[in-house]
Amino acid sequence: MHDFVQYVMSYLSKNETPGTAGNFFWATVYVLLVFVGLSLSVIAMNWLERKILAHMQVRLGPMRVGPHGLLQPIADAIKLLLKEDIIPEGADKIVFWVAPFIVVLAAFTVFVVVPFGPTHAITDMNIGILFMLGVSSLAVLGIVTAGWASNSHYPLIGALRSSAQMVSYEVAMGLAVISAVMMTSFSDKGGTLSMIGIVEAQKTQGVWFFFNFFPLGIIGFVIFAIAMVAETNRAPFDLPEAESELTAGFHTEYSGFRWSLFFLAEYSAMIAVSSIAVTLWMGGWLRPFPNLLNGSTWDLAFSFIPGLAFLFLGGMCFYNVRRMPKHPLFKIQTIGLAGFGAVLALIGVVLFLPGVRGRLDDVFWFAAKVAAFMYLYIWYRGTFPRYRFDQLMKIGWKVLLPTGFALLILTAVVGMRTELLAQVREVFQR
Amino acid sequence: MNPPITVNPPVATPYFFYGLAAIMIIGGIIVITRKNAVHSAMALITTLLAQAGLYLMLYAPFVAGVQIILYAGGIMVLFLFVIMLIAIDRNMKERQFNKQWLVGIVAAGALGGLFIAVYTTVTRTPMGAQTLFPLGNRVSFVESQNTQGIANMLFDQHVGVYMFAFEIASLLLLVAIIGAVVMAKKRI
Amino acid sequence: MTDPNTLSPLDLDTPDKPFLDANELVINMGPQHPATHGVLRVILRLDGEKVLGLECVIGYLHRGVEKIAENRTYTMFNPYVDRMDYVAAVSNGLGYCEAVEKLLSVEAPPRAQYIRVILTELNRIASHQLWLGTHALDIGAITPLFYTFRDREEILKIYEKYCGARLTTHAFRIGGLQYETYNGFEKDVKNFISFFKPKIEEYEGLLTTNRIWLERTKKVGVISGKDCIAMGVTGPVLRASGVKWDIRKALPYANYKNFDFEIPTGENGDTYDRYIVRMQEMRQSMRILEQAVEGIPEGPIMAKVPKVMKPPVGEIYHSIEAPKGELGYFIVSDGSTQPYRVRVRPPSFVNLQALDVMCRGQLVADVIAVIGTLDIVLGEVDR
Amino acid sequence: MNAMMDISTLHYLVLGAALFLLGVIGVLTRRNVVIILMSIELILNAVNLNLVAFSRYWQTIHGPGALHGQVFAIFIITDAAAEAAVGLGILIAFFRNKETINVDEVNLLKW
Repeated sequence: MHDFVQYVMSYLSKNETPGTAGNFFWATVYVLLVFVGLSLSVIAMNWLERKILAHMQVRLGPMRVGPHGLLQPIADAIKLLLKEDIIPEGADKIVFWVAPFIVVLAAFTVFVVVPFGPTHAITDMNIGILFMLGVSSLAVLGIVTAGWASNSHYPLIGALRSSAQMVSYEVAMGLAVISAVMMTSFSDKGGTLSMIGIVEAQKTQGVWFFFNFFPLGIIGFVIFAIAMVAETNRAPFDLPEAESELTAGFHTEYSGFRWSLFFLAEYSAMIAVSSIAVTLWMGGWLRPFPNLLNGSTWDLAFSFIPGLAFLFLGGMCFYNVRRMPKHPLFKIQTIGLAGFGAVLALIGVVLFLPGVRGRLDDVFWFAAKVAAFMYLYIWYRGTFPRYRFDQLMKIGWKVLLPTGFALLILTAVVGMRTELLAQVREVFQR
Repeated sequence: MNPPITVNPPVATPYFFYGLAAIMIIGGIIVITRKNAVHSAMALITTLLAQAGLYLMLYAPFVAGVQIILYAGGIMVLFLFVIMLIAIDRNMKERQFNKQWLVGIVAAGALGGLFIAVYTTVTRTPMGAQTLFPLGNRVSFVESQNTQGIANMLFDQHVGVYMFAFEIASLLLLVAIIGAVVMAKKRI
Repeated sequence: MTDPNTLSPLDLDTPDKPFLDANELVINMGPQHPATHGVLRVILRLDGEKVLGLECVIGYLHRGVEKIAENRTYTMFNPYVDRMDYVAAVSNGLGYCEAVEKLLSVEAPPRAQYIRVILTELNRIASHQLWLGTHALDIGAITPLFYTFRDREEILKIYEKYCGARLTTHAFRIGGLQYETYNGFEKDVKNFISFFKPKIEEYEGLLTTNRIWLERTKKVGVISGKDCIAMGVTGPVLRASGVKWDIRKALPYANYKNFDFEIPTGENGDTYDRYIVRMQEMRQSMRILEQAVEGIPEGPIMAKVPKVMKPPVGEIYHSIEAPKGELGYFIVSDGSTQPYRVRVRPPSFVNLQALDVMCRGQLVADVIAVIGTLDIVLGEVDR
Repeated sequence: MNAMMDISTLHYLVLGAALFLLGVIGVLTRRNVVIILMSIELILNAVNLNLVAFSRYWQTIHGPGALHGQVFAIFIITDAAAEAAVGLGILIAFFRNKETINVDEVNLLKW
C-alpha cells in the first residue's frame, strides 16, 4: 500500500506527462479526466450552439428544461437513449452496428496527445501531430461504412460525398500542418512532430506561428481553418448531411443511441481539430502576449484571469437570478440558476488558490482558445449558405492545394534564408 | 547480463504481441474468406491497425503513423469507395473461389514449408549453433529520434542514401496519379 | 438546347443500371423530402450527380377545388380560392372577386379598391418573404428564414386585425369588402413600411454579396425569355429572364394604373437574377403601399351586388399578377347561381413545367435551388 | 522477464510469414478482383513487418541511426498506394466494360 502511494505521489514531482513518465495510475486518471471533460464539453457545446444560434436568429432557443434550458442537453440525451434503435430491413447488421463506434473511437482517441498544458496531456508522442491526423482520418471509414450499411440511396450518396470530401481536404490540411511543423525546425533545438514540442518551439521562438513569417503563418492557418471545417462536415461544408438535399446524409437511417454516437463524434472531432489549430498556430496553452507583457508581475496578473472569468460567469448567473420572473412556478428554476452560479463562482474561487492557479491556468488558456474556435463554428453555421459539391472540390483541389504547396516552399525559403543567401554568395564569389 | 542502453521502458508486455498477432492472423483469414468485400475490407483495416501497434512495439512510431494515415485512412478508403461503386450484390451470389484453389493451397503450403525450413535452419557460428535469427536481442532506443533518423536517412547530405530513391518514388506516384485518372475517367 | 419542343421525355421504363456502368441512376426525390416544399415528387435521372432529366409527379395535394366550384354558389366558392395558394391567399381572393365582378359587370368602389391594393401588396411582400426564407434554407442558409418569419409576422398582424384571420384571410367579397378598416389601419401600414425598409437591407446584407450565395445561384437554372414565353412561365421568373411583363402594367386591374412603380427585370434568367428581381419587387411593393396608404378615399366599400348572384350567361377570363405570376380565372356562367365551370390558371403549376428545362445538365444540389427559386406552392399546383 | 517470453525478431518473422501465406492463398484462390487486391496488400504488409523487424535487428548491431528497414517500409507503403490507385482504376474501367469483377472472366487480351 505504501508502495502504491509512493508510486502515485512520485509522479507529482516529475515535470512530464504521465505517458512519458510511464505512470499507469496517473495515465488512467488523465484518460478518465479527458473523457469526462470531453463529454461535458460536448454537452455544453450542444447547449451553447443552440442558444447562440438561436440568438443569432432572433429566437430564444431552449428555455423550458432548467433555467434558460440549461438541462436541455440532458433531457435530449435521455430521450435519445430511450428511443427505439431501428436497424433497417436489408441493412448489413454487423457493419451497421460497428460504424458509429469507429467514428466515436477515432474522435476520442486523438485526445491522447492533445496538450492541455506542458504536463497536462495523456502522453507526449514523438509523432504526435501525425498520430492526430492519422487517427482523425479513420473517422471517414466509419462514415463510409455507415452509409453503405444502411442499404439506402441517400446515405450512400452522403457517404460517398463525405469520403471524397474528407480525403480531399486531408491533403490541404496536411500541407498546412507541415508548414507549421517546418517552422518548429528553424531554431537551435531542431524540428519536432510532438504536440508539446510544437508549443515549446513557439515559446522558445517567442512567436505564435500564426504571426510567424507574416503573412505565411496566417495563410497556413487559414488553409487549415477552412480544411478543418470541411473535415468535420460542418456548415458551410456540411454536404454529407445536407438536410435539404440528402435528408440527413450518412446517418439518415440511424436513430436513438447510435445516432447520438455520431453526434458525439461530430462535436468531439470539432474540438479535436480546433485543438490542433490552437496547438499549431495559436500557441497552445501559452497565455496571450507572453513576449510583449513578460515579467513576473504580468505572469501573476494573467494567472488571475481564469478565476476572474469564472467569477464573472457566476456573477452573470446571479444577475439573471434577479431578473427571473417572481412567479412561484419559476421558483425551482431560479434556485437552479443560483446554484449554477454558485458552482461557477466556487470554481472561480478555487482557481485563485496559488497551487491550483499555477497548475491549471494552462488548461484554461487552451480551453479558451478552443472555445473561440467553437464559437467560429457556430457563427459559420448561422451565416453561410452551403457549398455545392463541385464547388467544394474546386476549392479543395484548385485553391487550397496549390496555395498549400506554395506556402510550403515559401516557408522553407524564408526559414532557410540565411543559409540560402550564404550559398548564393559562395557561388558568386567563386 | 548488463542492461543495454535502456532509455525507454519496454513498450508493452509480450502478451501485447500475441494479442496483436492473433488479431492480424484472424483478420487475414477473414479477408480471404468473406463473400462480402466490405467485410473483407473491414477485416483488412483491423489487420493494418494491429500491425501499426506492432510497429510501435518495434520502436518505429513514424512507420506506424504513416501506416495509419496512408493505409487505414487512405488506401482502405479508396478500396471501400470502389467496392461501393461497383455492384456487389450480384457478385456475392456467385462462386467465390476459382478452379485452381487446390493448386493454390498446395503452392502456398509449399511456400510455408520453405519458410519453416529457413527459420529452423541451424548454422554454426563462432558463438555456437544458432538459428538465423537468435532469440532475445531486445534493446531499447531513444524513441524520440525515430522521425529525425528517418529524415536523415532520406534527406541528409552525409548519412542519407535514399534521396534518389525518394525522388523516384515521387515520380512513381505521379505516374500512378495519371494512370488512375486515365483508367477511371470515362471521357477525358 | 433548352427548346422545350426538342426535349426528349424522361424514359422511366427501362430499368436503372448500376452506378458507374451506364452512369444512370434514378432517384426519387419526394414526396416526403425536406426540400420539395410540400408533397412534390421529382423523379431524377442522374449521371453521377448530373441531372439528365427529371419528371414531376404531382397531385398528392389534389382536393378538386375546380369541381367543388360547380356545386357552390359564387359567394360560397370565395373562401375556397384562399386554400389554393395559401401563402398568397389575398391575391387569390382578389383575382376571383374581380373575375366575378367582371361577369356581373359591377365595379368595386374606389375606397374598396385602394384597400384591396394595400392588402394585396402586403400579401406580395409576405409571399416573397416566405419564398426568401425557404429558398435560402434550401441552399443552406438557415438564418434568413427566421428573419423573414419575424417580419412576416407584422403583416399577418395587420391581417388579423383587419379580418380576424392570418393565413387564409377571405378578406374580399364580390363587389368590394365586407369589413371597413379598423382604427389605425393606415398607421399600422405606415409603421410597417418604415419598419420593413431596413429589414430588406438586412436580408440583402446576409445574401446578396455572399460569395457562397453567388456561387450557388449564379448561372444556375438558367432559362431564356423565349423559353419562358414558350412554356407560359410568368411572374418574377419571366421578368428575371429579361421580359418586361407585369399584368399590373400590361392589363391594369384594380386601380394599379393610378400608382407609380417600376417593373424590375433581370438579364441572365438565372437563380440570382430571380432573387434580385424578387427583392426589388418587395421594394416596389413598398412604393405602391406608400402611395396607396396616402390616397385612400372616403366612401362606400361595397358596390351594389344582388344578394343572390345570377350572372348572365357567358364566360370570362380575368387574370391578375399574383406574387408567383399570372393567376387567371376562367369562369363560365350558365345563368344559374352556381358557375358552370371554373378553371384556374395557377402560376405555380405552369412555372413548375419549366423545372425540367432549367435543371438539365445541372447537379442535384441545383435542382433544390431551382425548386426553391420557382417559388411553387403545392396547394396551388394540385388545387 | 523470462527469456522465452521475450519477443525476438523471429516472432515477427513468423507472423510475417503467416500473413504472407494468407495473402498468397487469397491471390491464388479468390475470383473477386477487389479481394485479390486486398490480398496483395496483405502480402505487402507482411513484407513491411519483416522489414521493420529487420530494421530493429540491424539497429542492435549498427546503432539507433541505422533505419534502412523502416525507410524501405515507407517506400513500400508509397508503392502500395500507387498500386492500389492504379489497380482500382483498372478495376473500374474493366467493370464498366465487362460488368464483372471476376478474374477468371478476364481471359481475353482485347475485347
